[in-house]
Amino acid sequence: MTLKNDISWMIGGPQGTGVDSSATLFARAMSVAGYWVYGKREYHSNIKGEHSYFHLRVNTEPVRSIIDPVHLLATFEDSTASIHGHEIVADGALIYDPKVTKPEHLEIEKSVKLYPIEFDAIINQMAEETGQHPAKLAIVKNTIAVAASMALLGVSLDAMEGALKGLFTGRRAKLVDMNMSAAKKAYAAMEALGNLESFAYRMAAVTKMPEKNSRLVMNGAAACGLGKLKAGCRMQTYYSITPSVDECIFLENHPEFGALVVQLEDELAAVNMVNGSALTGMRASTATSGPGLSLMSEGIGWAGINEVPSVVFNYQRGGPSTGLPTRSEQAELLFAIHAGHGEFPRIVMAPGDQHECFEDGFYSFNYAERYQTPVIVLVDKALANCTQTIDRFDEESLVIDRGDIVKPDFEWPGENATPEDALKAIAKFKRFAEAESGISPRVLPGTIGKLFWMTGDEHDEYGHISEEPENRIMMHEKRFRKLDAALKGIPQDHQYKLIGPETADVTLVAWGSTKGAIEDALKVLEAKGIKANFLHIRLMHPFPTEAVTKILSRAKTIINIESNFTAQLAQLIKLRTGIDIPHVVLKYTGRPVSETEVVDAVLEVTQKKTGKVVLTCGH
Amino acid sequence: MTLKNDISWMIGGPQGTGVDSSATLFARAMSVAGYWVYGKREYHSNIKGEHSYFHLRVNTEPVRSIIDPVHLLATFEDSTASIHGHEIVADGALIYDPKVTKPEHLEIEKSVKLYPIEFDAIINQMAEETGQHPAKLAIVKNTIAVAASMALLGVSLDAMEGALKGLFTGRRAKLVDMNMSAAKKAYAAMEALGNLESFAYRMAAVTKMPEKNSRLVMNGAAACGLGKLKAGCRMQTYYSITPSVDECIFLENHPEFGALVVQLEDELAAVNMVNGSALTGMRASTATSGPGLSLMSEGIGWAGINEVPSVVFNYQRGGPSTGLPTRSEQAELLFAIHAGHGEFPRIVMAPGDQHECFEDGFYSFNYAERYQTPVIVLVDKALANCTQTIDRFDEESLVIDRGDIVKPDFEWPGENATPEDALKAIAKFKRFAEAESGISPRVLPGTIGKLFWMTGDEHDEYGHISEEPENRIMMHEKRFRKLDAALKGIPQDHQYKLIGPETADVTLVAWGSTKGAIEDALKVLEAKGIKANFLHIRLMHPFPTEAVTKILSRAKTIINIESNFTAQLAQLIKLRTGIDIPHVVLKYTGRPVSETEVVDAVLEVTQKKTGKVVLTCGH
Amino acid sequence: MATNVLTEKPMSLEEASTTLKMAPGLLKSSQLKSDVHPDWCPGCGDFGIVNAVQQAMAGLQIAPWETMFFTGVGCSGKSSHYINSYGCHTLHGRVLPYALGAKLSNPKLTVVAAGGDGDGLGIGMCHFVHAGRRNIDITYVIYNNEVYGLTKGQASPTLAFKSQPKSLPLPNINKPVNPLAMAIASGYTFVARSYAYDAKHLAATLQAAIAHKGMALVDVLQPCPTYNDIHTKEFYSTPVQTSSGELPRTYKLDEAGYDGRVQNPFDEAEVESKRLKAIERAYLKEERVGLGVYWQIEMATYGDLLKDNLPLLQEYTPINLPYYDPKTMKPTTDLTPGLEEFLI
Amino acid sequence: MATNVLTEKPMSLEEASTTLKMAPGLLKSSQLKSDVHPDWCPGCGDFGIVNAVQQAMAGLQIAPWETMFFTGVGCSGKSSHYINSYGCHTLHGRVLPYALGAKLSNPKLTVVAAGGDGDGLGIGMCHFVHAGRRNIDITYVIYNNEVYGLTKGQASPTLAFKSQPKSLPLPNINKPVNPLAMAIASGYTFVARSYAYDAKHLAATLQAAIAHKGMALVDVLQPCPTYNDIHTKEFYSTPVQTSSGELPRTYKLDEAGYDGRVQNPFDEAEVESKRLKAIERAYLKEERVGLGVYWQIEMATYGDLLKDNLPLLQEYTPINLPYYDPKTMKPTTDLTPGLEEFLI
Ligand SMILES: Cc1ncc(C[n+]2csc(CCOP(=O)(O)OP(=O)(O)O)c2C)c(N)n1
Ligand SMILES: Cc1ncc(C[n+]2csc(CCOP(=O)(O)OP(=O)(O)O)c2C)c(N)n1
Ligand code: SF4
Ligand code: SF4
Ligand SMILES: [Mg+2]
Ligand SMILES: [Mg+2]
Repeated sequence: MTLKNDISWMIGGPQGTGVDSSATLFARAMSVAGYWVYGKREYHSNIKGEHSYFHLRVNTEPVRSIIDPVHLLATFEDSTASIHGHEIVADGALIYDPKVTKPEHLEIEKSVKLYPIEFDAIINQMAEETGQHPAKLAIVKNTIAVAASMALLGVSLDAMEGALKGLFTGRRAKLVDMNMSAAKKAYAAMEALGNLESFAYRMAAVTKMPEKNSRLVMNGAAACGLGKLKAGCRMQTYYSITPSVDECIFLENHPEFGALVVQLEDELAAVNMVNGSALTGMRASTATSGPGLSLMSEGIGWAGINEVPSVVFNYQRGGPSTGLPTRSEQAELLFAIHAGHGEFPRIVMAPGDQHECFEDGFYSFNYAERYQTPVIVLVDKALANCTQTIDRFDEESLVIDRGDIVKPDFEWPGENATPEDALKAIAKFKRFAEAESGISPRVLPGTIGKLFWMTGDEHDEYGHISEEPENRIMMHEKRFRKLDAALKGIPQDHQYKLIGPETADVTLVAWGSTKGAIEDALKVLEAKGIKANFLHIRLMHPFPTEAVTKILSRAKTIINIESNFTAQLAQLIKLRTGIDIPHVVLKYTGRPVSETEVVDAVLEVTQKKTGKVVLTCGH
Repeated sequence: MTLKNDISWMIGGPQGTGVDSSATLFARAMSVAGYWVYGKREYHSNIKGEHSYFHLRVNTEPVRSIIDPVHLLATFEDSTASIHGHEIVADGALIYDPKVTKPEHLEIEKSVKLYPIEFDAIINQMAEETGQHPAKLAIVKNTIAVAASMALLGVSLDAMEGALKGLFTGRRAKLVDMNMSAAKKAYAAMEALGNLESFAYRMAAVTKMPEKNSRLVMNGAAACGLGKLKAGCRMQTYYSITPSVDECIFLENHPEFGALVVQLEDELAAVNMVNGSALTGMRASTATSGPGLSLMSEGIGWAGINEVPSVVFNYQRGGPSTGLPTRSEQAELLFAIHAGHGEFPRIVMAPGDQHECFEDGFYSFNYAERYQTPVIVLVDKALANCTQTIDRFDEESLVIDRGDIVKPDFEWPGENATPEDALKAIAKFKRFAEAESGISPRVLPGTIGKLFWMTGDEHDEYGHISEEPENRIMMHEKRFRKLDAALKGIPQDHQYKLIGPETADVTLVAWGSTKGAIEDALKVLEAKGIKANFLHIRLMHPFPTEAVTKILSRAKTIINIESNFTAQLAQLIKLRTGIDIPHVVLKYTGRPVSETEVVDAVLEVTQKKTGKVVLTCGH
Repeated sequence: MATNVLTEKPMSLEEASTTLKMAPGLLKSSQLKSDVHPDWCPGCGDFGIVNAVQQAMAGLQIAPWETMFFTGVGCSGKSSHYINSYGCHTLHGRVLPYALGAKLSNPKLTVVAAGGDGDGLGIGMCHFVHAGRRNIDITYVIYNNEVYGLTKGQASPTLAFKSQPKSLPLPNINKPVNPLAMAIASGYTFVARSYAYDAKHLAATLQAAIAHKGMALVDVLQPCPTYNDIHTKEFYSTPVQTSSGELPRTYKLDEAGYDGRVQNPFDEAEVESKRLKAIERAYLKEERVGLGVYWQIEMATYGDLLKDNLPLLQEYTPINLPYYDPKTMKPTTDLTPGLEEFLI
Repeated sequence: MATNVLTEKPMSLEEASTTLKMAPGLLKSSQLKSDVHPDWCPGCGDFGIVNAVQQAMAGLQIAPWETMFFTGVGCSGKSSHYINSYGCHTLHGRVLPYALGAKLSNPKLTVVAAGGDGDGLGIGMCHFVHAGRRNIDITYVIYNNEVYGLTKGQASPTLAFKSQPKSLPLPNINKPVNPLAMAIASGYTFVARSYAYDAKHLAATLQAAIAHKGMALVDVLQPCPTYNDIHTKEFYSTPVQTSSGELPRTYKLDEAGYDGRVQNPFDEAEVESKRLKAIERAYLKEERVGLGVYWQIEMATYGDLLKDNLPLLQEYTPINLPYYDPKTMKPTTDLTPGLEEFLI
């Protein structure tokens, strides 16, 4: 059998039985072995009991998405094989516990190889060796399934040890040995089954072993959180909601940065406290998901009219309403652009992968402060909860931009202060002064001699309420000019990226988390003789209309791909550029788009000129 | 002097001094005299003291908007003449109190006629006659200003008496005499000034006196309220906010209909209580304005996924945030269409005048129940607070449509019920059954033998939570099909109207309350040799794409007119039809668009091909 | 005489306002289980609560098709799907506006609202307090587990100061709210506490709450074995050492001689002293946990009061107010009183 | 040693946490009036309140440029524009999240929040209660006029049951909330009541509230001559017939022998009995109106507690936490502790 560079692995089980940890262990172990991993996590809105699974892909080169077929399904209980068995490809494999799973009852391909592992036997043996009660050892089932998988894939257990050492530190370091013992037994049990070499999906070794500590096995939520920390965000408010809460939990787990992570009574408090914090000069943000964004609409508008640099991360999940709370969707693009009554400028960004999560975590604050306007960053569950091996973040090139902040002109003289000093100290300042760029110099409360006011009402240059028509026109226009400034000032690669050749037969267009699947699909398409390139848009508002128009005008067949029902990006493109994209590929099951689906959809469109392809893969 | 068919009258004064009542009296008196009136009200976000004014137009034929020039400015205190004096046209007139206003200090046209009225003298005389204290009589100043105006316009005081009798009924009937006494003295005082006939803007009599009680002097808020009452809306929740609160106050003032008008703790309670009420089968609605709509986004989405016929009236005011709370704007079109996270069907309607307010008040419930989906009706402050003489509403043609409601199959047998009956009585029902039209038969809780469930989560046909991809696809598509059904089922004249000739040189496009000014302007433009027609769009979502495309495709010069900054209707048209309207006329001072402005803007566009005209008239 | 909107038959105001009571024994509590399998964690107190709700419904023999169970969002929020009555799983924090809107509209429905402590006392606190100001005849059940279960165990508003259950990375630095004191201060007319695993007491308490005419709160102590390792089932079943020896953790207020029921609601002195006693009891710092009725008073409901302001309601319930002719579908509302002020 | 973010000079934690006190007499209260003309109705109690705020500020001689006055939306909401300090007119019902966010971020600011009874106790009730759970060092002033002034006189949550001021078409059928009892129950550490036209008492009360370290509530009875014709200035100045003869409507709690201040916050018995007394006093049904401090207790503030959870705050205030080099603008945060778990 030739060794493979790319395999697809899945593990599943009831929520709360360690599916997650198994996947993390597998991902880290394979990464330690030098591979690159991408994994997606699927779970119900439930704490314990409902079926959940992790679908991972391992490659000798970087990968960013899953493929639908499963080469190796690892199970440690009965439900997963019956739910996912049919997804195993011909010549694929199933690892299972013969005590609970009867392959003859499963709906699987004939050619699938069966690897029974006596989980209980291994655990009992460990119990005997250690004197521990077998029930206490049940948690190593995950490790057994992972180790057995590694044996079958032909990857040495050394990598497992490295991974375990990374996972279990401090008080938990003693778990390394216990798990290694289980892993070794599982590995041996697999080898005892014999003929593993005949398995069709054994992994080739990586050609170049990456340097130690040069990479991360990372999820999107933590990548956003790290970007925020690097940016100096030290005030994160939240009201817990899936999946945004993962970012907050990550931040709460790191009190050493001194960041206040304040759990509040609701999302109204969360967004308005961010406004109250950001107006003092703190870099402040909140993270929420759909329902929370709805509740935050009003507060975001206040930041807009008061030119306060509040940052809101919205992790999209399946909607509408409570919807599919633990599934993914990209259905809040048009809402984010229009959220809040009345009209005000805002910046809407959407990272497409974990590096962009980190960057947007960082740059959202620069842009918020530079343009003195709220920034909404649209992440989604797929990106937040995926696991990926990536290169370390580039921290060197980062520069903080606090925008135009006015320093005090003088200091309080202290005890010798005269009444004149006092008067000077309470002089007022035109915080909202007319400005060609739309950006008025900003004063932070606490500054001597520059008093100003804020109000959600239309206001004059000092911030006092004004209903005068002339002032209204001036202020409204001034604020909106900031969008022009932003479009000029935000670097091109933060606005969009054209991936692949300059000219192509097919141009794929997308935003946010579908980036990975499409990027991966480009290579497959190329191999299939389709010359495609990919426009990934990242700055959703203000919209890079000119650039997008230019790129799409010269495109031949344009295909828009996104995870929603109403093709929101296609709508936005039509609205901004007038270009009516003739082919849309949509998915609204709450499950992320795979490389396989992108390839198939592009083939369908190019062959049949289909106007709308609806994707349905994934349980 | 030739008599005029159309004059423009203004009265002003500090908030709380009776400007409103003066204007109502004048409007009613002129209407009693057979004229047609349109008036707009301007006031600050303030209870007492800030300047407010009412600008009215009187015509021998129906009018729907104001013109900017003022022919007659009536004042009873000092501020109004100095603020508005310059708006009086050449040969216009100023009525004033010489004790407080010195015309020589005013910035007015030389040719303006000055009519000093000794308000105090009249009041003192009344005090003598009645023995009342002059301070108690100060309130008749309004009546004096109105009566003096009528004298100058050449309209008999009989109309005033009729108007007063309409205004003061019951306990307050005795006020009629007091006010008539003041009116007569004012009328006499004006006549004593002599030569009133020489005034350039005396009114011609109406040619055909309309039948008594055939017309209404009405505002938009009450028109909406009356429509709701006729529809059977008996549950109106609210959290008070300008200007929507006027509708609620109107309803509260009419307990005789039995409608529950429930003032709640916030807009979250308001919208969700409407959902809770509407799901039982009540016709329930709420009224709010901008900030309230932001807070209601989440609740509207719940109604969307649960197919509950909740009706939300949103009275737009100047935004963003608290904005210009007592001024008008049309800046929540795109927000209303996209409000709420995730995707769900909704109907968005926008009445253009008071008849349409009444109709939408009525039909919004029919559409909500027929399509089982939330309906948002976008009114605005201009429409809510304008005063207009209109024909009585057509109540005869109205028919209630409750949609597809399932009746119980059997009755509870009472005392003889068996356990089998009990089981039948708790049988469950597929409330959300798959349906080609998207509309599943609806059960009202309380129905025997048809239990179902509701949830904001994606759900199965019984309403139980389901995260299954196939079910999701079915439900999401089913719900969205209702939009197609609505577009087919809502009659054309509730979708849009093409006013004026089928073909024209200029096609004006607008939505909502600018309708009146544009309709009025058509005639003026015609007189100026410009053949224009007017597409007024009323169903904003789902959008009548086909019809609009057809009309606009054959249009020559298209001009889009609206009261906002970002040309939201033009955006929507581009998004839906691909047509990029080359000329936009925008106003964002919070003051409504006048006939004069429309005429001038159209002239400017036709002459100079201006891409964007920004309107600024009105204090 | 109102007309039943569904059957179009005439019905008295009494009929239109009261849920049908079935003959005793016609429905067993087991039949009030829906066919949806609860997906709570093993050992979750929520099982006990839903069981008790079903028992209370069966005990009262209220018609399930005239009963509507509303829930907020959280683990607790799923309860409505497990009960065989009309069920409505609303939005996080908004269960009360839904429940109150339904009850006001159709008083014939027996309305029970339920939800988590985060749902009701966190994000829902504004409605919690204001619901007390309107004595609408519903029952509100709070699943008090001191955590946000469904979002993985963050502190709920009832979690004690400085407490750190296993799901928290750092100790809680917020002071807890006291749901009983809050409810009494807000005007609830029935305020009780029970415990998820005291099946008998809980069912009886719920039955009393549903039977009570007015806004009733039942605060149910609910172990969450997954995230709250402090107030576990074991905690509640561990006896307490007291001066009078070892006693069970929970005790019944009435057995302890406490009676929170106002005898004469028109006796202001009694009302005020009982209210204060109830608040004192709610704040009582003791190792044992008192279950039972902390406060109850009979007062006019919001529905009663509405009749003074809206005379038509003396004849019809809101949902039965006639507004169209079911034969012709023509609206029947005569707008004259509303048009008068505008007519010319 | 923190650095002043504005001047980039080093400052101690003490300096970074306390508003500068100026030399006595440097600023007169008249200089704390901004040049915006208040547009309240003649005779509105709001004039008195803003005056008293200015007097309290002058009395304390806190630096106006280190003071921020936050308001909600309503007639009362305009107050921030009339005061010469940093001013922030927030959203209806949301003044507390703003004020708390600012104070948590920059403890050097003296933060006062103010707003209407509708703003704070209606739409803002959720924040009102939860603010009590975190003892953050700000002062919250409620303008209690029993109506929604700016939207034309609808009932506010403090309007009495069955009351019908001239602005209401029908009597109020909601029971009122008691702001004092609510605040005490929610955990506020200073709870007082004053009256808009008792300039001296109000200024002194505000001064005490601002000086108090922790979450302070001042409920100010505020006549609204335009809409509330029941509790007018005349009402408050009309003497009351009592058994001890004719007495002024308002009286001072301390003169009546009531002391709501907890002497020893660690004495649980004292705390509980004082708390109960305070609630009792808050509910007291009497014709006279008691002004003064109902309840006060000194406790660790949220800021203090945060230091246990976030050790860096023992050295820096949040806004002074260093995260970049002002010369190069390079971020200085070392992400290592956050990256560790992901490194391969
Ligand atoms: C507006 C909104 N914010 C946040 C959430 C996320 N959310 C779901 S359940 C929950 C809390 C659950 O806690 P609790 O109400 O105590 O119920 P429990 O799960 O403990 O029964 C939250 C915050 C949501 N669904 N909606
Ligand atoms: C979200 C929202 N809802 C409603 C309003 C309208 N509104 C403005 S002021 C006000 C109430 C004012 O009453 P109160 O808070 O008591 O202040 P007062 O005017 O009496 O000082 C309301 C409801 C608003 N601005 N925002
Ligand atoms: S997390 Fe807690 S509350 Fe939720 S189901 Fe599990 S045990 Fe019950
Ligand atoms: S309405 Fe009342 S509260 Fe508002 S300014 Fe006038 S008197 Fe004051
Ligand atoms: Mg809970
Ligand atoms: Mg008020």
